[in-house]
Amino acid sequence: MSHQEKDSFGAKLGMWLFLFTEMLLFGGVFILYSVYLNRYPKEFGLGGHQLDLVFGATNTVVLLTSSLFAAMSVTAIKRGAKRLTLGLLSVTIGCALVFLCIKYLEWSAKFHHGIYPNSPKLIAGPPGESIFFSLYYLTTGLHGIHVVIGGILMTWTAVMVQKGILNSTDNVTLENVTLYWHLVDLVWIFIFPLYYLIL
Amino acid sequence: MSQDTAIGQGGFWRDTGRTGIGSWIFSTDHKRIGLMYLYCVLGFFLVGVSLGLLIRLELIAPGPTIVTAQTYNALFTVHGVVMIFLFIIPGIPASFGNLVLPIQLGARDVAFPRVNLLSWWLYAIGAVIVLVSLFTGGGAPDTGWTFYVPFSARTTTNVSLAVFGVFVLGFSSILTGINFITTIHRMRAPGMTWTRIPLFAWSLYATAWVQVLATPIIAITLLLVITERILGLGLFDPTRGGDPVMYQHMFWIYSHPAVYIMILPGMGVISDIIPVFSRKPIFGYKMIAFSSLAIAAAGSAVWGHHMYTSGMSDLGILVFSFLTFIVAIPSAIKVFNWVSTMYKGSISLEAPMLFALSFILLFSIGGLSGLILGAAATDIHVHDTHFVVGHFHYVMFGGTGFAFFAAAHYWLPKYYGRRYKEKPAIVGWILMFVGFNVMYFTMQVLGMEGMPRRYYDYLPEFARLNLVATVGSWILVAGIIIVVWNLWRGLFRGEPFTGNPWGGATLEWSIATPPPTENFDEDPVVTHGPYEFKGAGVP
Amino acid sequence: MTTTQAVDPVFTFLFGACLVLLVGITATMVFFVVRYRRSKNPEPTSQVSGSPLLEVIWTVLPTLLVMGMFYYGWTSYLSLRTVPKNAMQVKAEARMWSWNFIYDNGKQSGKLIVPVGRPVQVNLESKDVVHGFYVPAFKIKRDVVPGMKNHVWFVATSPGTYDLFCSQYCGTGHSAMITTVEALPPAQFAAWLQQQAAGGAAQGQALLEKYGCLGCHSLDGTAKVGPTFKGLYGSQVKVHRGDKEETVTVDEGYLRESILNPAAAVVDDFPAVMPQSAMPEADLKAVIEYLKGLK
Amino acid sequence: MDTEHSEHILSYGKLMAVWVALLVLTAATIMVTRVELGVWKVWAALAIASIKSGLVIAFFMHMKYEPRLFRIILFVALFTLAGFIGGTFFDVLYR
Ligand code: HEA
Ligand code: HEA
Ligand code: HEC
Ligand code: CUA
Ligand SMILES: [Cu+2]
Repeated sequence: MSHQEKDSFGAKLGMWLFLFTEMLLFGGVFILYSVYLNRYPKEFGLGGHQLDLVFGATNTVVLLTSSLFAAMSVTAIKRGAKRLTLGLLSVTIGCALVFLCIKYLEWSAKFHHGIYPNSPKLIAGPPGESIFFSLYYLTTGLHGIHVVIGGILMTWTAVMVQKGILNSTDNVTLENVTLYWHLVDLVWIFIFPLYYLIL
Repeated sequence: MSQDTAIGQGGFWRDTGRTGIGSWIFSTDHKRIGLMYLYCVLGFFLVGVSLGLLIRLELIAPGPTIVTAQTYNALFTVHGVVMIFLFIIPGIPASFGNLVLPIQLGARDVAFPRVNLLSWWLYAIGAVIVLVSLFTGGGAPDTGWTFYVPFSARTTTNVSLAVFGVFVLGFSSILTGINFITTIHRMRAPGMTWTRIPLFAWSLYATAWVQVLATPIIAITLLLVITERILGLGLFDPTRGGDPVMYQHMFWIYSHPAVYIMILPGMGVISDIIPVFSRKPIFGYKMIAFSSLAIAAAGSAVWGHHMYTSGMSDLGILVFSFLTFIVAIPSAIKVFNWVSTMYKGSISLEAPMLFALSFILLFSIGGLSGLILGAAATDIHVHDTHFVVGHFHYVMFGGTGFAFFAAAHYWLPKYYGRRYKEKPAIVGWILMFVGFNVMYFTMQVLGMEGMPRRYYDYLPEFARLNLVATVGSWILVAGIIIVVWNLWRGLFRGEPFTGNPWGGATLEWSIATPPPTENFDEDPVVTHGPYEFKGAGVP
Repeated sequence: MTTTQAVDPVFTFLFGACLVLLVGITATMVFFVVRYRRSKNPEPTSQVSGSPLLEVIWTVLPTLLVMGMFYYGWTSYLSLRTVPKNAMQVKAEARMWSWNFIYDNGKQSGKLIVPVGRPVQVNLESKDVVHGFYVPAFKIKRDVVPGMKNHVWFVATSPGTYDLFCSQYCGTGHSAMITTVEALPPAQFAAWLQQQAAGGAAQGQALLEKYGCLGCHSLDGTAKVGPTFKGLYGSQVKVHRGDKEETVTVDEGYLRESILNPAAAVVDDFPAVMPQSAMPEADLKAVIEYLKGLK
Repeated sequence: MDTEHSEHILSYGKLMAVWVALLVLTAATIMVTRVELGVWKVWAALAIASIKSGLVIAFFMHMKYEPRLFRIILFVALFTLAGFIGGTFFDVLYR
């Protein structure tokens, strides 16, 4: 009865395969980024300087911290500390919310300055600049969607931990969800320098 | 089971005690999911071929014949989208893969049965979205299945919805891939070592990797087409600094590897059928298994050969042309090994074998014409002509399509417990084979003479050959109708099919017909390779 | 060397090699099926399941063969890319769905007129979507990509008319986006090139060509993507204006509106695909005068 | 079938240490990119980002304690992505 006892190794393998698809999904955007950076270095530079380093850096710290808590929650559940697991998960989810709020502030500031996809200002500007901001919105938007999904999944697992469905012996679902969360972090680790720093 | 109207002879059809639609669309049994895929895929195949028939009818003579230019453009677009994304990509892996793979490995189901069901649902939802897009918004998309920008960004037809449907289908494909890789790693029965895995399973393994690693790129590309249309991102819009050729790169980064998603499972089917009907071990097992992986790997690096005329750099053409020729080598190895398997065998020409043998021939014609396309100088002339159309119908229909029918004749009786009649199958096969060549070989000649593809109307000098091709399509129709009707009738009302009449040595032939829901009463222990016919209960 | 001379031998070589392989494989297969069919060979007479030597052979030989194919294809491709020094320059403008060729002295033409024996470099520019410049007779093809500078070259060795197709799918009128290459003896070509467009009717037609109208409208009564111009003036046409159906008699005002604002009134049974055109007033007048005269 | 690997539980201390390292590296990238290094700052920033992601993958994502299969397939995926980017650049750099 191979499918009745849980194969946590198989579940993790499946999760990693899924993470690869996510990596390649963002990889597609990075292909475009690298090609257009190569073509419009000056305009990308100008665009990059209009992004707010403080927002970007804060969000980096927020995400790294949330990743830490997510990782600790796995340790906690394996050690059987249910309350602690729940606490750590809540902090992780909290970080996700903080991240989204900051992202919202950042985007609305840009919108305020007339910088949004297809805005008259971008259409009038040099071609590379509109490309830069389109890529910026695309990448951070796609990443933002992943943060939202990650947050929802995290909440769902927290409920399962609460109900005891996930516990010190059966916890591969929690592990997989945190893997997903770390991937979201990983992507941001690249977005941050590419958009906020090197230009 | 005395009533001869009963579907199947028991097994998984009956043993859960549940019937009715709910026991199917919410079932996590890999066999039921496989059959649901099979019906959908076959249904879409018939939709697709009907559209193909209309295309040929329009092209029977120059000038307007049955439809307008706009309708014609929608016809080949929908024909291409249906055939590629709804028929041939899920075709063999999702239907026969699901039916056969777990049993061949000695497992009771795939690794993630519920994900498997989700994958079918995504397929159904994606298909519905694609179909809805034909009748809503600005009408059926008219971009060709390649959705090239800037045209796809500015046409007023319902491209966004169609593309979104394809996006959903991509997820279905990814989930199937993840499932199969995990299944093959984790669910093999004791004794099923890597060198005892049947070659069909090996080919699914290679396919699954392509599905997992390449499909996300088409997902993001299609998302970009949608955002381009709705938000005006301008990433491919030359007036805003975008580069239309970058779209082509992203599209083909997926869509070339996708052609190996289409053909590898077909090759796996052939590798399983030829030894059985020759009663001889497959020649060069390891080379065939390895060449599947080699095709998957090398095939991921040759996408640029679709873009020789696009204005790509000459260095790019050099590299991509070189790699394209490299991919041909593992295919050649497979062909030589298949033919050698028959040497001194005991060859029985039953329907599955006939389809398998014609696969080798048709795939070779298609593949060799692929070499003409891979060489830079010659591709320039035949690119975007009916030569290319001929090439890909040879490999897709002559290859995968014929493999699909081979698999249907070989495996389906096992799952229904009834079989088709042999004579009509052979008559149908002959008509298909003849009609196929009349139509597509003629199209290759047309391409050499310079007739561009996606042409609603053409110059009088192409009229005669187009007429021949259209007549060929009618012969092909006749064949397909006979084959499908014979299968259908046979599976539901034909002679009982039990035991191991073909004499296969893979695990699916060692269990009851039709297989019970749990496949194996107790975990099998594998003691011999998949093609050791001696002592495998072969009559 | 002409482009055809560069490409044709590659075709011969590749087709030849493929034919040999195909015949070989098919013959072997048929021979095995006949020789070892079950009625004749009820039990397999061998159980070989591999042969390292054979497998190495049929890995190495195809590798050598395909490398040869690659190399030959590549070097010949290079001659398609190496434009001879003395090549004449012509600009090709592609738009949905017509071609316009512009010569160095400003002369424009809907057909590509070239001198025999002199290489021609065609510089490709697109006004809208991707098109493809394809002349089967010279075995050349190149996409016309908006925002990108592409070119092809060829040389016509004998006078004559050769088909020129749009090879890259570009919408409803794709298959109508065809014209011809006309190769004239050099003297005749020089004379043609110097000829100035005369006034009146010839000028009207030239304008229609220049603005790409003839990609969609014919002058001879056949309906293409749009209605024909022949006999248009003074005729009655059914149009819908927004949701309203109406019948109008074609007069100057209607023509003017149709050209400057095509979406305002769309002729029944035709798609609303006509692009807006920003013609200077003088050209517009000339076009309308010309259309009036088309009986 | 592969034998079940022994479950490894990471200590909180180790995770914290990784987190501190990540923060330090983040600060380092910001610093590196504020000085004028020309094109090198792109590569420096990417190198640091790679180290950071290496840490996340190895510890937060447990890769260090997983069987070899996981590392092999991760490599396959990264290699594929690199191939896609590299192949595209054969065109765009030499056009
Ligand atoms: C099932 C799908 C499938 C398969 C398997 C293939 C296989 C191959 N294809 Fe094809 N191809 C398509 C589907 C497929 N293709 C589609 C759909 C398109 C068009 C897309 C579009 O534009 O709409 C296309 C277009 C296409 C092009 C672009 C043409 C153009 O638009 O200009 C090229 C160019 O290189 C090409 C090459 C090849 C090659 C070299 C192979 C090789 O893998 C073939 C290898 C096989 C053999 C070589 C034959 C068997 C071996 C022997 C008989 C032994 C002897 C051989 C040797 C010694 C080498 N294909
Ligand atoms: C698997 C893939 C597949 C298959 C099987 C086919 C099958 C066919 N295709 Fe396919 N075709 C494509 C994939 C495929 N095609 C793709 C991807 C394109 C490119 C699209 C693009 O350019 O964007 C294309 C383009 C294409 C063109 C080029 C259009 C152009 O460029 O202008 C043409 C033209 O002849 C054509 C014709 C046909 C025909 C006649 C068939 C036939 O095989 C059909 C013959 C069979 C029948 C007609 C049987 C019908 C039977 C019934 C209806 C009755 C059944 C009844 C019962 C069961 C009771 N196709
Ligand atoms: C993309 C194709 C296309 C091009 C290019 C094009 N037209 Fe049209 N034209 C159409 C279509 C389709 C219609 C009918 C639908 C409509 O009225 O919009 C039309 C309608 C017209 C009409 C009204 C005809 C009638 O029967 O009432 C006139 C006049 C006209 N076009 C003139 C021109 C001129 C002058 C040009 C060049 C500047 C031009 N067109 C370019 C497609 C085109
Ligand atoms: Cu222009 Cu096709
Ligand atoms: Cu390809």
